[in-house]
Amino acid sequence: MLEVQNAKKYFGGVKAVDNVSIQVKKSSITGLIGANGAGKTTLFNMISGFIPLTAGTVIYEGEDITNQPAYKISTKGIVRTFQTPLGFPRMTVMENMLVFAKNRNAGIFTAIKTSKKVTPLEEEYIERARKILKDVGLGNKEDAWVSDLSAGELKILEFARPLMADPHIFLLDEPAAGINPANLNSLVTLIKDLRNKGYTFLIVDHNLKFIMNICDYIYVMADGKLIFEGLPDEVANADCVIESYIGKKKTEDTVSN
Amino acid sequence: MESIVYGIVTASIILLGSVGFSMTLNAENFINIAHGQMLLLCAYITLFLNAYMSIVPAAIIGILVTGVFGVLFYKVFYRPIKKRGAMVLLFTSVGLAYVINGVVGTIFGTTTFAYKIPNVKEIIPGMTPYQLLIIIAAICSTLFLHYFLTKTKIGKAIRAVSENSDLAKTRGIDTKRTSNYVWFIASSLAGLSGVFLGVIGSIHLEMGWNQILIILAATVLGGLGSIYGVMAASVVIGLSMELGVLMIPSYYRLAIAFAIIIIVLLIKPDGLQSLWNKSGKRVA
Amino acid sequence: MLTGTALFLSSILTLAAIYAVIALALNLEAGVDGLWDLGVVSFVAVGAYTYTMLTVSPASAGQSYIMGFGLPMWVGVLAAGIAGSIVAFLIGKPTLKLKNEYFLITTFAFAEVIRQILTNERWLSNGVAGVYNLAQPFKTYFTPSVYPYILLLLLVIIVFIVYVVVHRLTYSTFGRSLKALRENEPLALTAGIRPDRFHIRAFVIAGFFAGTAGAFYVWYSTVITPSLFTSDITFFVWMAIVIGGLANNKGAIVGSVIFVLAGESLRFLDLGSGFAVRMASMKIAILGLILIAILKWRPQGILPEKKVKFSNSSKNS
Amino acid sequence: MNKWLKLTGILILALALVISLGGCGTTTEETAGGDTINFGYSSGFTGDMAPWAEPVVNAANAAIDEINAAGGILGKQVVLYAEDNKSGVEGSVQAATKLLSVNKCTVILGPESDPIMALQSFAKENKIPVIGTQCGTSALDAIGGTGNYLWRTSPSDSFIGICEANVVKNTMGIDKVCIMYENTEGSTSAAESFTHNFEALGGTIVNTIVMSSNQSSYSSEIKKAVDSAPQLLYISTGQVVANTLLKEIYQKSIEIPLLGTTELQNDELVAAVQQAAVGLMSVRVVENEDSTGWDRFVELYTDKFGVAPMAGYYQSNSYDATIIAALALAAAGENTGEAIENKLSEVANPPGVKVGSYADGIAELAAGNDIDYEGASGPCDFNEFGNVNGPAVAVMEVSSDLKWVQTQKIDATGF
Repeated sequence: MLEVQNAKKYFGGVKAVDNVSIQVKKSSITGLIGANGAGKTTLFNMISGFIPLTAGTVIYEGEDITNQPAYKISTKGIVRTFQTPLGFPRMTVMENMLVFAKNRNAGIFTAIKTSKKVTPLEEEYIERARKILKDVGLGNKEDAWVSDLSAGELKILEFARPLMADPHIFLLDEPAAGINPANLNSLVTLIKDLRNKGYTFLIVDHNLKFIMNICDYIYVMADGKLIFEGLPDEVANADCVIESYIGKKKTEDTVSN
Repeated sequence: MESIVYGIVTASIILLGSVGFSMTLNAENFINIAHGQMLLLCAYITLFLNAYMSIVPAAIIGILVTGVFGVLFYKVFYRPIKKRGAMVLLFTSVGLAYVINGVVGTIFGTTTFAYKIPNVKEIIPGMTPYQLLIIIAAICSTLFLHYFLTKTKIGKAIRAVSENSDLAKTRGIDTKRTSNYVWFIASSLAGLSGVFLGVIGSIHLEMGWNQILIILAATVLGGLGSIYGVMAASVVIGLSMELGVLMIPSYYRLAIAFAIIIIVLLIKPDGLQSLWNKSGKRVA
Repeated sequence: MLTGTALFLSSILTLAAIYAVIALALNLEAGVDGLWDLGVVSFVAVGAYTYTMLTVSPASAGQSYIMGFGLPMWVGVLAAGIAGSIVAFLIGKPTLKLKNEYFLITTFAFAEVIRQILTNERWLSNGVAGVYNLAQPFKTYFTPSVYPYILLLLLVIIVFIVYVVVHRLTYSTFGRSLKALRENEPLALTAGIRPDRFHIRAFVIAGFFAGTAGAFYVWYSTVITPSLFTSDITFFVWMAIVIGGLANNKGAIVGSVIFVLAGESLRFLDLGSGFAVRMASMKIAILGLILIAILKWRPQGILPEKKVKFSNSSKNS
Repeated sequence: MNKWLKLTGILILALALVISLGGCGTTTEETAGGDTINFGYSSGFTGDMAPWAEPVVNAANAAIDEINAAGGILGKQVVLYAEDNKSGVEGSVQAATKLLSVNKCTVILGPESDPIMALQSFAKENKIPVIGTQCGTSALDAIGGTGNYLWRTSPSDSFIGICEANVVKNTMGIDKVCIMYENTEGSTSAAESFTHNFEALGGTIVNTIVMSSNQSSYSSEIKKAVDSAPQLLYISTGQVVANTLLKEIYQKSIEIPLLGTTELQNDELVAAVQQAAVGLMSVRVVENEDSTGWDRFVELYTDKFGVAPMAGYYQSNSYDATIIAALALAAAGENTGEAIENKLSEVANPPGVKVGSYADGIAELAAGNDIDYEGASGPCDFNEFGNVNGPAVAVMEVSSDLKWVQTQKIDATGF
């Protein structure tokens, strides 16, 4: 479904991503792990069109989408989330949902001519948004400012928003970061549910346990290179992973504390 | 050749006004429009003192008093609303600029003034001792700031605060104290610049407004808060104004400066600092 | 006293209405969309000059300006708007990719360059001397003593129209996309919103209304000179929308009225002509204090941005 | 939508109310006089013209005090309302509206070039004479005068230009002049007038350098000027630019003679630039025979404010305008703008008994005589367009002890 071939990204002399190839199969949950600075997010940014590739190709459903602008890639059904979910803070939850509805190119002149606050088309989207919000458990927050939501609610909204646009594949950047264990479980359920409905996931995370628990297939990156790939069990037991990833993580933790 | 000298003099005047502005922008993350009025304030305080003493002690006292005013204004007007974001701070500083300008106008009236200083002749074409002094002051204040911010303990603290004030707080840096230093130094430098403007030209109520625009332009052109960027920007603006006048009618002097700013920013959207600072991170 | 005050009041309200039109335009680009445009006066200037050049009679001896077609006023107003849009497009196309402060200073620089050109190019618009004694709309139908009220009425209607248009835009899908870009551009990208296209649209629409405001400004002053179009207008309108409440269209109008009223009502603070000059300075200080006070106690403006609710939308529409 | 309809309805109603109030006002306005006679003064207290503001308002107040000391006009005291026109068009409209409608002034004194041009239709429609006291713009040369409600007591740039050109070309015998002017309305108008007249007299303008306002240095501009090898530099700028410019010219030891516009003829400039002002020349309009008007005014003003007035600050023009308006009102015997308008020419122009003060004027008027006011700034005789010309010009120069002194007087009737 989504294929990255020999992707490279150099910042000046630094090889942030060096010749990485990955594959995401339809209706799968694919994980991507690695220490800070391993190049995961850079890879993510390249897939979603936020930064250009130095070399390599990104193929989505047989179409070459390399270096297409982000807004274009997202309209193809590839949605991504961000490490720190902010949403659109000074907009309500409902507005946040509606931004992702597909009618956003409604003309300016139509808008000027329309005296109704809500058009019939929007009515449909509002209904849809309500249903989604209800499903994810934000049904009572429709009119809240997003800036007033709790961190957990923000995370959930992060998932709910893209559902408005019928995405095919989610690119999740650290979904488990900053989430308490209880919420984490519901998150796992949510992702698995969505996968069962036919959605595809590519997940970047630190949290090994979370990744192992949820993913069908895992890629491991270190220093911009792909160092291992395989099923969760294989990854858990691979020496190079433990050495490079877990080892590094420990030193990092001590440094930052 | 003479034009280059003129350009350097003009650049020094812009630079002197901009370094302090750049410092507050860097440390407090907002555009302090009242900075221009600090120039005015010091020029008038010095003018007042100049009636009783000679210009040098008058200027020194004036500059120190202006520095204190800067800290005071920060404490009274800016710090209480710091949490409310750059926009509110910016327009509060506009309000403060009106207040300073209005109060000075009420006290001194609207006519133009000048310091009691001797007239001087040029020592080389385009430069009198006064202008030489301005160039020296501009270079010294830049060097001083560079040294202060990178070498001294309090300077390092200021930089830490400007990069991440929450983190700096947790590391035990007294952010209130560093802010006081920032405002004192920035306002004093503004004051110095105001006195020099009065020395080479005259003292009048519009001087603050006139200066803040070119200061803002130089700072943004330099790349927001980068001291080297501001230096480069001042030189670019100064030289382009003076050399431009050779080719284009002189009434477009100001337009040339702004045209250069437009062109540079369209080519280098992060200002001049991006020329040597690839990562886009601010330095000093 | 009362009638005289009413006349004066109507005159300054007319001015407030003109600023309100510019403020509404700026509010769309700066409040709803998050563009830090410090050059909004350039649209006003170009609009005003386009209007004047199209509607006046040809240049007489001692004057020099282009065109002078003597076209009807309404053609001039429309042309002013279009000229504003064109300038907005030309400025916006290269500059909209710049970030906040850089955009701010570039638009400011453009406004200065445009004013310098209007100041110095004599053949274009009669230079600093400007063009005098310009006509006002429907003037001939009313006696001079009533006319100020007619002009005010006309401008109130115009403000109302602009308000309706900007209001509808703000709460349309288009406006929502602009808000999304303002709040979180990367996230808006993932919603498939194309920033350059939306920004330029907002900019051009703002240019249109600010351009027409230029024509109204000429109605008010009956004179056009480059010195009318300093950045004072930009700062003024910015303060109006910040005081009124960024991204609130009613706030833009309220802010303009309050700011003009605050400034002008200080004229009634009278200590006699001997102190008049010093008082003028003191009034500036008072105005500054008012601005600081409003920002301190109402940092979101007098009318903060409204929450858009759909929960009982069927009843509300 | 209903809400909007309601809102519009309310707005229109409110406006209708205001209009009807205003409509009533117009009927009462003509007769409303009150216990005082109100004069308005509109000038730039803030902005570019601010340096002139205090001196001119002071001068008008000096005149008002004199009028009131002489018993006021028609037995009523005169009150001066001074408003800030912010040195611009927009402020001028506001200030004039306030003076007219709130303060019920019957005459507006003071506005500068741009501000007075904005009042062209305002003055005529509201029948309120506007007398500029510090505007030189040649745009006003042919649109004022009786029935047009625009006047000025400061000489037009066109007239000053003729005088300056004559002085430079014929008296000084100079052929090559370089012009340096600031690109503001006032300065441009003066420079253009000089250029036009100097060339008409056969002189050559070797270069014209236009300067932007508020620059910290004009070195490049000065260099350009000097390179054109003129015999004289003609300088037309505001105070602020003049300060910087003169200092720099001095610093460069440039020995070319300098002629400044009348506006530069003031003591603040000399005090500010000191030695750099020595030798700066300037032309001003004076009486032909030895008139006491100026000297009397100097004494009066100095007594009151502790400093001497200067020609470049237009104080005498401001003073004269106030006195003329008061005399016109007294002559008309009626406190309306229209009445003043119709008498302005009459009291200021010959024929009539020459009077030099308000007290003399009303005495002669009471005696039934026609009067001809001779003021502090000159004879103050309006031509058909409401402009004043002078019979003679004095060439002023800054002496080495930093004083403005009159070096010669030239008969201007032939210009």
